[in-house]
Amino acid sequence: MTGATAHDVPRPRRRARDSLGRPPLVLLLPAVVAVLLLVSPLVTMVVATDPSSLAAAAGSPAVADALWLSFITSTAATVICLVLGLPLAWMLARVDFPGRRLVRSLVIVPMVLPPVVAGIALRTAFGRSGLLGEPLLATTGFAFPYTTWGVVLAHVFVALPFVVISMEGGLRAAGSGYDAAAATLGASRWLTFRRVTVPLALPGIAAALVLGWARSLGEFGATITFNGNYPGITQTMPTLIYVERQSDTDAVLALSLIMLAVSVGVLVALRDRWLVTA
Amino acid sequence: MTGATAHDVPRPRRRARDSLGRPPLVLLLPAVVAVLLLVSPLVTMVVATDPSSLAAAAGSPAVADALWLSFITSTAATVICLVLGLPLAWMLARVDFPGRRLVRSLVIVPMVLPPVVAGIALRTAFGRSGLLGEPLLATTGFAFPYTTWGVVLAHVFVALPFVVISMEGGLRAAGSGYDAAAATLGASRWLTFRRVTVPLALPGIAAALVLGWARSLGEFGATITFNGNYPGITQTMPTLIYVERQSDTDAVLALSLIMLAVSVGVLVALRDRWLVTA
Amino acid sequence: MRDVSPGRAGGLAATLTVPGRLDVELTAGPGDVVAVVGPNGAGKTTLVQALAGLQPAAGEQWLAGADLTGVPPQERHVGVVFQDQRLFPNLSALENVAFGPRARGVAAGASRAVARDWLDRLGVGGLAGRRPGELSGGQAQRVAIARALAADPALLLLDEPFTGLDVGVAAALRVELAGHLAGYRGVTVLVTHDAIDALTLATTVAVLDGGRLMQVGPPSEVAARPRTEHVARLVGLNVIRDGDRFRAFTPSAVAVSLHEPDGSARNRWSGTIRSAAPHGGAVRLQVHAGHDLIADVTPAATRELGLAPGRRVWLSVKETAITAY
Amino acid sequence: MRDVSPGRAGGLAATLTVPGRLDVELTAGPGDVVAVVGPNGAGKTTLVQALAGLQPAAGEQWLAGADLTGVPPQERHVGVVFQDQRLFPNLSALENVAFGPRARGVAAGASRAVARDWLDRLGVGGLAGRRPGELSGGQAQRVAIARALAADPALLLLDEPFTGLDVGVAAALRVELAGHLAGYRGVTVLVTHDAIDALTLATTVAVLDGGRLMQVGPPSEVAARPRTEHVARLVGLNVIRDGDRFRAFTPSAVAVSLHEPDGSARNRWSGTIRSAAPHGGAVRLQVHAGHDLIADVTPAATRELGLAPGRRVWLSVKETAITAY
Amino acid sequence: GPARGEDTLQVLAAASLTDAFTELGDRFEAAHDGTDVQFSFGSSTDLAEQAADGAPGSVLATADEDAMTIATDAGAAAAPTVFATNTLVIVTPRDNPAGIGSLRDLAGTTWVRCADQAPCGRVARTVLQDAGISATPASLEEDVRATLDKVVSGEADAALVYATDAASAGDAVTTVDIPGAEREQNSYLIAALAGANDPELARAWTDFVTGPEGEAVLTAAGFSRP
Ligand SMILES: Nc1ncnc2c1ncn2[C@@H]1O[C@H](COP(=O)(O)OP(=O)(O)OP(=O)(O)O)[C@@H](O)[C@H]1O
Ligand SMILES: Nc1ncnc2c1ncn2[C@@H]1O[C@H](COP(=O)(O)OP(=O)(O)OP(=O)(O)O)[C@@H](O)[C@H]1O
Ligand SMILES: [Mg+2]
Ligand SMILES: [Mg+2]
Repeated sequence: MTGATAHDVPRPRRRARDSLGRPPLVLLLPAVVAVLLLVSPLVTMVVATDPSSLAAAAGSPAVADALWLSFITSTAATVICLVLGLPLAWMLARVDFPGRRLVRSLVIVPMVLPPVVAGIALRTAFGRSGLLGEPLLATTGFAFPYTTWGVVLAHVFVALPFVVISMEGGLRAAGSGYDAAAATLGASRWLTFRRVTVPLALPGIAAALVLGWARSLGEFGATITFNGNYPGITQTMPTLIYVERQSDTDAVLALSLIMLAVSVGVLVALRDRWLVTA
Repeated sequence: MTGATAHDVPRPRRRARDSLGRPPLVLLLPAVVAVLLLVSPLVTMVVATDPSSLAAAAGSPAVADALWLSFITSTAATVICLVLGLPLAWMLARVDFPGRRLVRSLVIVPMVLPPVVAGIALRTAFGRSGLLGEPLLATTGFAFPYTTWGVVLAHVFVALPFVVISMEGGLRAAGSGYDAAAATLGASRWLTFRRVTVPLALPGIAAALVLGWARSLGEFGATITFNGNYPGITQTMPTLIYVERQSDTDAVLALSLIMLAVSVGVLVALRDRWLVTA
Repeated sequence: MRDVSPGRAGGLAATLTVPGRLDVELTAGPGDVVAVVGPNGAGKTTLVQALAGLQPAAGEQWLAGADLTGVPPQERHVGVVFQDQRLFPNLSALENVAFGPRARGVAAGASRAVARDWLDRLGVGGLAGRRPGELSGGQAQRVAIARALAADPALLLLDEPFTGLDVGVAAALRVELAGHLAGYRGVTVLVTHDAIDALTLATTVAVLDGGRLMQVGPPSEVAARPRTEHVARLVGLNVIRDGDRFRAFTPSAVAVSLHEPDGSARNRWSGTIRSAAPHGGAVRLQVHAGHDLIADVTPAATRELGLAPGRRVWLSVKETAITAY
Repeated sequence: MRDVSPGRAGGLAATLTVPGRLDVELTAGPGDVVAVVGPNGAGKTTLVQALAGLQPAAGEQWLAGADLTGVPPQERHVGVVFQDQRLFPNLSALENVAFGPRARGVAAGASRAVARDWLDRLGVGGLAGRRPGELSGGQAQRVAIARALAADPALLLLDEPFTGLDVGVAAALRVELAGHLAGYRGVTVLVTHDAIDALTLATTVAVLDGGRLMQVGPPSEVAARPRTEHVARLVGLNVIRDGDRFRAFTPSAVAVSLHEPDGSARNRWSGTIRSAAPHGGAVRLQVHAGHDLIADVTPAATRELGLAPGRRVWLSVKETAITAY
Repeated sequence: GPARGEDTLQVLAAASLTDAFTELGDRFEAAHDGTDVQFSFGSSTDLAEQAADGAPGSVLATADEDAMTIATDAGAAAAPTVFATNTLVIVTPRDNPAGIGSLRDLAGTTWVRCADQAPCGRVARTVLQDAGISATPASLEEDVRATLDKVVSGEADAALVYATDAASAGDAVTTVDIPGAEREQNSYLIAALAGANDPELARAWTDFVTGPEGEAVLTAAGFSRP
């Protein structure tokens, strides 16, 4: 039997450049407007920032602390969103259980909550005198509020719905035909999930995680309401910016720019490693 | 030639119940934890709400106004996100233009901004003395701040990145083979977009719009910073809740519950019409 | 369910119903190769999918003594070559084939060795590292066959496994598969549109039409006495239905003339030539004469009579050349 | 580009190179049907995709007087039947077929009428309202063909259009297609693994192997004097390469015996039977004797000599039965 | 809660006290060797609720009485004292483009004040009522800082804010005093928290804030004596 051709076929390095011709104006134009809309405030913000306050902010240890805490907590929250959210998204996309629609609606609800209300809701549940928090404190001595764990909890609560809904969209778009093929090969649902479902939905999953990370990085209302604003423990970049705003508007812009620069750096690095290949 | 079988084949009413067996514990467990995590604060919030304040809030005309304004502005923002965001997501997913990665990173940036900072950034651009807003005011007499248009602008700025990134994930997951097929049939990119690309990525697009709508419904910081808070014009539900919070904590829970109930109602109705079929 | 004994004993016994698409009762002993033939839309793929547990179907199913009714696909020990291949796009050819053994608990190294072996046997060992998107249609088809066989299933379901393969590969693969199936104690269900497959590989031929089994029997029996137009065409026989009896004759028994034949031959038809194509040493004419008939004539006769598509001709067959059943 | 005149005049002229996969120069006049044959992985689909503008390729391409080099697919007026179908899953069969006319500016009602007509001609008119996911493989294939034809292209690219079709439908479709192509002024490129297609539908056969054109010529010429093992197998000839000359003989010219034949016949080989299958009225043996050879014997001889797979036999051919070229 | 050294003083304070308290914190640390003063700034309501919920902290300082009541009702704080008051003023951008010289001039301009639910909004409403002004603002801001912000950023022609905010904005704004505004003052309250891990230190801080040094810093920031 002949199989491979005689000569070596080189693997293409990257996908071929799109060959379907120029994008039409009716799509190009709104896309450009969208970019301008999103970018112009950022540009004017940079213009409006006093360079000296930027230098001062960049050198401040409080800023370094807050930045670090922001990244730690957002990343932790994103990991938890992945661990909890992907299974839930999978259940919503692939398993036809009774009450699925209700669960999906319940999952969306926290998205609609203004952040401060999310903080209050978290307090009623996990606060030191909350319905679940009180027994937890009584039995283990641990309470979420005013701790870094509390910050992570608040971030997860706020970001998880975005992650789940977005991941579900990705899983549905990838289709379930390959799941069936894997099943006929004897793969358990868990193996199928790991080796087939997730890799195929990877672009959507990655996008969802970026959403979740960004949402949690910018999160402020729920965090400050639920956890207060303790430097080094619960003071993330957005809460630090809130405090600075009380005294120095210039500093706010400077801090925001620093936060932006670092986040964009992280995202670009991530994209290169994870998202473009997907 | 024989084609159809002689007997009529009934179209299946709904997709067959998933037949790949019970979901594994390793996925079921985290999914249940995720649901509990998201739902328990909502339940405890309901428990903590004073029924009499609920009745009072439900009857207040200020609440009705704010609720109405919230839905109007969020829906308008979602429509704009669709009109501007879908083309941009398509460009990012399908057109290999130079600087694509940079554009994608820039689009993500506003997600990372804490909402108040987003409001400040909008002000530096579109405020009455903003870089673009000042000439706009001088030439047309129109300014965004303190108007309902300003609220919509703030919502779009905050929600658009979520919508774009999530839609891009959906478009990528749907694959581009059908686009190629449409092109060979003579379809312009615009026709292909309408008839093939978008319908195939519909689950992802719908999920993205739900995200955008919910994000903009809960949006508060950017709105109040950019537009202030005036009943009937710029006072959305979240801003009403926030100012109410300074005087009457009970009312906050009641208002939040009302907002939740209405949003869930809308989402469930939407799901039935749009999302389950996709 | 009337008779499930073969299923209980080690083979397959199934009664499957998918409303409007399938309603069959199928049994096969261990080692049997059941060729399923039938026109497009007959329900062949539906049957395969139902046997695999992918298509919800009412009824019962027994395999090698175990009741498979309601058992999810991953616990059925089936191996499926899908009509649309469904190779995992994210895995290499090797990983695709190793997937089955891995899923059944074989160690990674051993699975890869098995996979490599199967890819070699199917002539695509050199493409082990490629993703499905980087394979040609026929190469992908071979990987799909390797994947199904490597899982070492108790029930092998092959949905048109030789489509898209070039003639040489298809012939070689038939030989390869025949060798494999000879030593195989499981049950094989082979969907095919090719008479050669049905005649050379199968122990039983099952003729499906409109979701129902029209005829089941050994290949020689079905080929000699087809009961559907589809099988007649498949094996290259002319079959005419006569009440509930059938009359069959070979294409070479058909005489072709330009004018109405003399004599009393009651078996004669007038019609238009729809196509003429070389067939073995002869030329095979397809003639539309009420129903479609085929006739083999010599190349010389074709030239002399000018037997080209569109030409009106008379066909006749001697009564002695006709088998009635 | 050496000769682009046919492309300039109204036909097709293309020089296409995809590194490592394709390097061909192809010309065809208006109305020509080019059958592209070749083993799996030869580059047939790559050629089709390059002609359609979907596969980036270096080189030039002219069609009906227009330079297509670098022109995006939607402006090429091609019609493609993809090897993997690619019917739009969100549209009904009718909408799929009406898509092409619509895209070319035909009014909605007229497009649907055209689509309905094509579906009827392909025997799937009754399935117009179904989504591709609700069609069988062969039904979907027919819709895919209808979709490509309904677009009324200047260049028709058919990548294995008859795969998955049952024999009756395939035969009918060949007739239908032949009728359509007879009145068609565009160029058709037909990828096939079936000799019948190449011989009955094509005006030119192009033999592709390893990305290069090995032989181009009229079907009868290519069939009579194949220059690749693949085509030899395709048309059922034995071809032996002898330096840069070829020696061909038909399977019926091969004598099979169990013992070494007497006499001085210099054309004799010993080998093992790999398969035996009915072929026309004869039984076709595949014998592995260094290279693969085929021999046709009578069913009677098969029985008498016990010619079953695994048996060692001697093959011989008289020198007079051999064509050398 | 967060583990703190014995000499750490945790102060929960209204956001409007950020500048004054940060300064006082530095001075307190200098005067009490080895003591570390940590602040958690936020909205008075948030902080009071957090104190009531048992948030770590020794002292709570709120920008109004209602918020402090939340903490005292919950038993988290006791015996609050008023340590500063604040008077309403008009601020305009430095060049005062709308030419505002009194409350009367607000009509027809784009001006802002706090929402009625916020402490500064209650004061502003009373002051406007007393002066018989019915001009509608462009916005009812969520807090006084946001109100000031609108003028600083040039988004409003005028705003009603506290004298302390006007002072903190420095050159960026022009301040116009409101006659009779001192009758409607806003009170800042301070109280040691029941959960303080070092009550002595908490008392030292409240004494320090209400003492002469506190008075000096607070007055410099624009606050009045109660
Ligand atoms: N999802 C579906 N919903 C409704 N009808 C369907 C669906 N899938 C297939 N069918 C119909 O069921 C019948 C049997 O389809 P099946 O795919 O089993 O045919 P098949 O015998 O495999 O045909 P082919 O030779 O074309 O592959 C066909 O008429 C087909 O149109
Ligand atoms: N995306 C790709 N990247 C690299 N190599 C590829 C890619 N796609 C196809 N090939 C290789 O290019 C060669 C030609 O492939 P092509 O699909 O054109 O073959 P084909 O003649 O159509 O074969 P078949 O009869 O199996 O459909 C094959 O060896 C194949 O493995
Ligand atoms: Mg099928
Ligand atoms: Mg191909």
